[in-house]
Amino acid sequence: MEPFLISVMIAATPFLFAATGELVAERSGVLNLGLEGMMLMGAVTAFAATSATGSHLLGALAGAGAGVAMALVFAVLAISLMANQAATGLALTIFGIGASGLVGQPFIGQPLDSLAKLPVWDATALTRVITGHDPMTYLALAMAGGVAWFLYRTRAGLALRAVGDSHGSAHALGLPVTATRYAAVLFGGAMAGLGGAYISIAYTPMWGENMTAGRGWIALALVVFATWRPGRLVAGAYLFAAVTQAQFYGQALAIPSQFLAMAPYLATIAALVVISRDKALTRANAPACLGRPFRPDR
Amino acid sequence: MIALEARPEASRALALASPALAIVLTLLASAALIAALGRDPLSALHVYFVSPFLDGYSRAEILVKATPLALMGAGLAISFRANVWNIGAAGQYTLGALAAGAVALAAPEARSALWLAPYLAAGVAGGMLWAAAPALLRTRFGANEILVSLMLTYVAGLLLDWLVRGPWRSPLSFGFPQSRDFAEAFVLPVILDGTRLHVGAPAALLIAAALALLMARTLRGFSVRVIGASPRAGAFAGFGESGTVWFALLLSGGLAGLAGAIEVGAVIGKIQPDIGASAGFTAIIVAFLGRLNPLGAVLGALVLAVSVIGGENAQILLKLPKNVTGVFQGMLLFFLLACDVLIRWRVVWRRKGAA
Amino acid sequence: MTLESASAPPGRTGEPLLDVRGVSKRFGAVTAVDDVTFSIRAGERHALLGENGAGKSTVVKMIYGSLQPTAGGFAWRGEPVSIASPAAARAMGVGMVHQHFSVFEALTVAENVALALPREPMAALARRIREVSASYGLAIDPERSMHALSVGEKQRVEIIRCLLQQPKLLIMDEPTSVLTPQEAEALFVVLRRLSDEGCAVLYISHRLEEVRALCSAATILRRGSVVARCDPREMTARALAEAMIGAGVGAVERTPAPAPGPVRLALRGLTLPASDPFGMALRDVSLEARGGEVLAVAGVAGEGQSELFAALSGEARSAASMVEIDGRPAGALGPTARRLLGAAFAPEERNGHAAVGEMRLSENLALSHHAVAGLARGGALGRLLGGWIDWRAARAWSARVREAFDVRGGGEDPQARSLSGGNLQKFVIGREILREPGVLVVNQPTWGVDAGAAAAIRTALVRLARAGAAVVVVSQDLDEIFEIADRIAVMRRGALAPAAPTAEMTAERLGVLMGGADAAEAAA
Amino acid sequence: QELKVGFVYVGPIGDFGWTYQHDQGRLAVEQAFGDRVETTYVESVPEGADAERVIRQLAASGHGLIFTTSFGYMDATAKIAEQFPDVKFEHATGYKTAANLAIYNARFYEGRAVIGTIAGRMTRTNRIGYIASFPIPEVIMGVNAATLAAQKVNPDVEMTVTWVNSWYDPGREADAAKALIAQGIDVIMQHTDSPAPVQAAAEAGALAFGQASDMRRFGPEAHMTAIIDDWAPYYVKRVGQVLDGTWESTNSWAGFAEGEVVMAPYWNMPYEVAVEAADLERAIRLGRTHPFEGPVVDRDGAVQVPEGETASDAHLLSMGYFVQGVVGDLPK
Ligand SMILES: Nc1ncnc2c1ncn2[C@@H]1O[C@H](COP(=O)(O)OP(=O)(O)OP(=O)(O)O)[C@@H](O)[C@H]1O
Ligand SMILES: Nc1ncnc2c1ncn2[C@@H]1O[C@H](COP(=O)(O)OP(=O)(O)OP(=O)(O)O)[C@@H](O)[C@H]1O
Ligand SMILES: [Mg+2]
Ligand SMILES: [Mg+2]
Repeated sequence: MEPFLISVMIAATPFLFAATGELVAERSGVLNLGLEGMMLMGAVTAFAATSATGSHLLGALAGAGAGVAMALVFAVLAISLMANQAATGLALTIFGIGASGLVGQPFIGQPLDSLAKLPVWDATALTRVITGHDPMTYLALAMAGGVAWFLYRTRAGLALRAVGDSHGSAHALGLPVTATRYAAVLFGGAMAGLGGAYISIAYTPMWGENMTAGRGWIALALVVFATWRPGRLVAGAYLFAAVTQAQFYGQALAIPSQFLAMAPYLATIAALVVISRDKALTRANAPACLGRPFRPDR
Repeated sequence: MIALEARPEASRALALASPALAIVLTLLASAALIAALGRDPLSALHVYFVSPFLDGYSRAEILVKATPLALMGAGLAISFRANVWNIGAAGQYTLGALAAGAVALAAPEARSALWLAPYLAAGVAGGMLWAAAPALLRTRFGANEILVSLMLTYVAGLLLDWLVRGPWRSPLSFGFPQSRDFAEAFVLPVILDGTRLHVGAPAALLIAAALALLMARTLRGFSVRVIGASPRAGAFAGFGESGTVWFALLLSGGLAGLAGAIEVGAVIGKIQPDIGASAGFTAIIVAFLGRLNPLGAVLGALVLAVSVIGGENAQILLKLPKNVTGVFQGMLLFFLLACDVLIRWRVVWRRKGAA
Repeated sequence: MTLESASAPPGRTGEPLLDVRGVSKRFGAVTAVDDVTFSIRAGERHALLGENGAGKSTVVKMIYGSLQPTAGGFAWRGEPVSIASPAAARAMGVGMVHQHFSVFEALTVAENVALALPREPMAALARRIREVSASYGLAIDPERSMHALSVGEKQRVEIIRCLLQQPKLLIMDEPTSVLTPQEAEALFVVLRRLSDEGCAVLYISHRLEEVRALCSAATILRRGSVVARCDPREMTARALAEAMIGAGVGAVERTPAPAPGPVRLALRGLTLPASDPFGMALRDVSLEARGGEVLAVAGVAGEGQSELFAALSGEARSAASMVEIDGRPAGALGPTARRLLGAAFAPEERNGHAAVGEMRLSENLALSHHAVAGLARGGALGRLLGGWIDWRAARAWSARVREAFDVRGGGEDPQARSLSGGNLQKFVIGREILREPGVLVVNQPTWGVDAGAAAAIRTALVRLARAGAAVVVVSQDLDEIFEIADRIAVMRRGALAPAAPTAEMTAERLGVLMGGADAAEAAA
Repeated sequence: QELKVGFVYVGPIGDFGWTYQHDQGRLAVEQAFGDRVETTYVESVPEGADAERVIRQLAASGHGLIFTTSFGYMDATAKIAEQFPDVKFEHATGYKTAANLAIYNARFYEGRAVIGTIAGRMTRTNRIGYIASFPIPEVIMGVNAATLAAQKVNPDVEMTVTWVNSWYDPGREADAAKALIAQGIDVIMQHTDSPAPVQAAAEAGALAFGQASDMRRFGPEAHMTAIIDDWAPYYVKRVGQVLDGTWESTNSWAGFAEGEVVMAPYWNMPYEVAVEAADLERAIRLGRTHPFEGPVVDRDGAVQVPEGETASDAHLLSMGYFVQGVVGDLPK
């Protein structure tokens, strides 16, 4: 059980990063389907920077920076030019897969030291599970907590929620709708970049094309699953990671491995249905302006 | 400074011109990229965009490649018009191929071309079945169809994998994952000797034209447009939103299924682990390239097919890596989306201060 | 009638507060505001009048910094200022209550207020909200969620938000269109008290009686330009309206109600749960509308009228027997089937409900006429595709509507969004009336529509009724109700009080029915 | 006259596994023949409808020798070979041949037997883990070869197979490795492309073997050896034969003897174990022994290869059973 839980903690981390960032972007009213592309660019850039500088810190920062750069492209198109957000996000993913492959060519087959782990506190089973991971695992949790604090305890967070709830009203009150959305989308990009960086410098420290293998899409699903609440997002990320990990512990059963591998996807659908059934829950938390472009008259 | 100013009415001329402008801008940007990679941009553009047209076989291949893209893109165009975000055409394609494949594998002795009818119908039904799940979950529970259809794509891929490695594996394949070859009856007729151009290509064009007519002239098409623009106005008009969601998903799913059936029937001839389902994602670009118009999607499919074949030629003739093609497609979509702003907005030059 | 010259504003007190100096605003080719000049003094209650699209909202949005003038500028206490943003306006002392509320449904009252104020701990802010709401009689609980409030309460939040900033100038854009008479009275008390305290009020309303009762000065706009300045107290409402429109305003033609005809629309114990978690459930609603009469459903916004409209139009279904059209059970039918029974509907919201902005007028005509005007023909494709649409016929119909109802603007067949609100409203109502339906249900037929257009619409409604149709008008506008209704029923909390003849109703009684017990107390 | 040699790859050359190794072979051809050859590759060519066009395009654009490097290209290669009789084709891992269509493969199972021996010696828990991609004969044969070899040196050993349903997904491969280790397995082998399992093993203190190339740098303290796919000798040989006109259609299934399957240096094991492994390697190379010498008994107890016989190539190439001692699902 312990190793299972430990691997759940690790497997949940990239989801936590990417989904927390996406949650902030969506709370401001912007749907960015380009997580996968941003994560891949984050992964390749973080790998390159870490192997060039030897510093995982710089690598993670570079990964975040790459995510921001990708998010900026998205923001210009989807916010300033009011392009359809779903289509722009898909374009970002297609672009990110190609561009990361192109950029990553020289790094194939290169090893990298894994991000160092913190010491384990060997007191109880619980401490053994939750301690002893690398700093990014905790950073991801802290970011989710920080986002919760930001959204519900700070004025800027309030303004961000207001912008996602009604951009017209926010503009009439003089809240900077466009700037807020840019900031939220760029933050989402940084977090997706960190999620990708985690994969290429900590989870499996190497670079390979398309190595995020669809995790960005799962992160998107988690945001809806969490009904845009950071607390539920953390729970959802661990839950999804647990279902994913469980298939490797369930292979002794005589079930075709393909069916085990379907489980996380089917579980996501089931969770979505359960969540969506409760209209009040969705309605109270879903940003009312999600996906709708806004252009202030001046 | 440059500013945008609303047009009182969307410009019809620019609605047509914007994809062309986007293609031109993509050409310029990819020429710059190719130059940055140290290749001659002019010859690269020649390889990308001219070489696919230079011989009859390649021209036919453009159509072969474009056929499933056009079928799926036309369906998705309508679905997106209805504000129904079916991202799972790849899964529906797979199910279409599997359902059609089930028919073909059940009739190993089939001779008569009449068999094509149940074969294609099964393909359509398979795609519809897979699209029915997001339709049901959205209309019944409000579950987001983007995520449901996407998750089901993974499930479809695994289902195919299981079938082709388990129950459907051919006894003659030495354990390799592929089904028996389909009987002759299920192979769609080739219409141009010496090429792979099959009847699916003109059929796709006809279907797209019919869909364009449907959108422009029928009440059903009108209802899709109204609901896509405003579900409340649709309800007022008496067009049920659920009905439109079902229509959009079943139509796009059915067409994806048909594309899958045609592709495995016409050019693969059996079920194997890779049946080209990723075209379901490319078809999303195709739909946007075609300005969410079914006939536009045909053009979009041709552009994409040219870029894929051009990309292969670029690898062969110029040794440009495949990822360049991905970057190229991403940029094409970026520019397309950026240019669309011109349809509803006018770019004006304003003096500072007078903003 | 006395229109003063621009140089000699009448009877003003206090220091000059705001000077609007030659302000213009262009939106692309449209000049919404053209060289507008006027000034407001401290403590003054100043009206800004004009027909739909005259530019009133645009002027005040520029004063509040959410739009920037194309030319001209402002002076504040004699000093030229540029108002770069709403924050700058607020810092200067300008507060504004918008025509379309600027509230956030997902947030609490306190959070809604906090967003307009400088940073302040929530607890302290909640305390201040309670203080202000107590001292001005604007009862509101800061902890409540915005979406749970009635429209009147939402407006209170907007006002409290302004008051907490201790404004020198309070702008109100059509504040009373959503209030009961009692609520409106309470608002006037607040506004009078504010101006006594030295705060100027810039007031926009289409209800000219209200303006005459409240304001001491008025600036009248027509097509973006100032055409007159006057003291509204010295003028009749009719004279004000004529100044706005520049021509005689036709009064509503109202022939006396004929003998009651047969029941054409009936609701029998209509009960419907709210479809939206934030909506209102309908409780045992019964009503009979007879041929020949105009039946008004009065009520404050958000008391279930939208739900009632949906249940009547077929957008929401009920048990078959709960709705009857010409004696036939219709509760389980959709809008199209109800239209085929001879009913017609015009919703409140023109953009996105009654009409689709991006579509042409002919297409918008087809929205409600696809089944009833012979636009869609069966053909071989049968039911699946709904038949072929005859777009030529749709264009012809739409041209007839435009001609009959004087719908101006656009070219041959313009997109709906290029029409002004009033013109689109005329199209939306005209589209239904021209069909000569047996039953017509309209929701807020003249909301935000100027006097001229409103009179035309109301006349057409009465005329349709007199021709034998049952016309149900859902409205919050009491003037309108008294002007055209033969009987009035009041909607409150999802229930409908029995209809009473208009002659037996007074505005006060209606107000009490609309506001329930609390309003009765307030009025007492 | 320079010879144009085309390669069709199923993955990106950046997969660091199957395709990467083929591309290393291509580079070796360039190295070996310099100006006399020009090589071309097309990567990530789907095994569906696109393959035929790409292969044809290579043939039509003057390539004299074309290597198609995945099983799924078999039918397309055969079809184009028929249309271009003057072009020579080489298809990897398939079974259709023609006068201008040769087939080739590598006897990776020889390497599997070597790592099975090492694993049998090195495991302390008597449990070995196998991260497997897909249930095809190639993979099944590898599992069985390793299991039989391990059981020879350690009869108590048990082989646990985990399917990841992918040739390449570092995250899943690492997760699978961790799950195996968590279940008490202390030696990991893999038939997937990424070095993630080696990394995971290193991190968990388990032992592991690399795949396709020497992966020692990804886990120096865990990596014992690797089965290297070295296509260079074959490619160089075949290109040379085309250049000097001696190319013939053949069916090549080469292993240790031809240098196509190579063991990476031995690390992290006692000297005696390394010697035993090297001895087995030599014995196989010299044909003195075979990983599938009878008796081979499958999990159901059926004798698949009788005592005293050796499995035929045809038997190996269609292997669809697990031998006794293998734990894990196998589709029928
Ligand atoms: N953002 C905009 N873009 C283009 N035109 C606009 C815009 N806002 C307003 N207009 C135009 O400016 C004119 C003035 O509009 P405004 O909203 O100020 O009128 P109003 O006097 O407030 O009307 P109402 O009584 O209907 O509220 C209208 O004719 C409208 O067409
Ligand atoms: N963003 C915009 N882009 C283009 N035209 C606009 C815009 N905003 C307003 N308009 C024009 O201004 C007209 C009136 O604007 P406004 O919002 O004041 O409507 P209104 O008459 O007050 O109606 P409503 O009561 O529905 O708001 C619209 O019908 C439209 O033609
Ligand atoms: Mg206005
Ligand atoms: Mg208005």
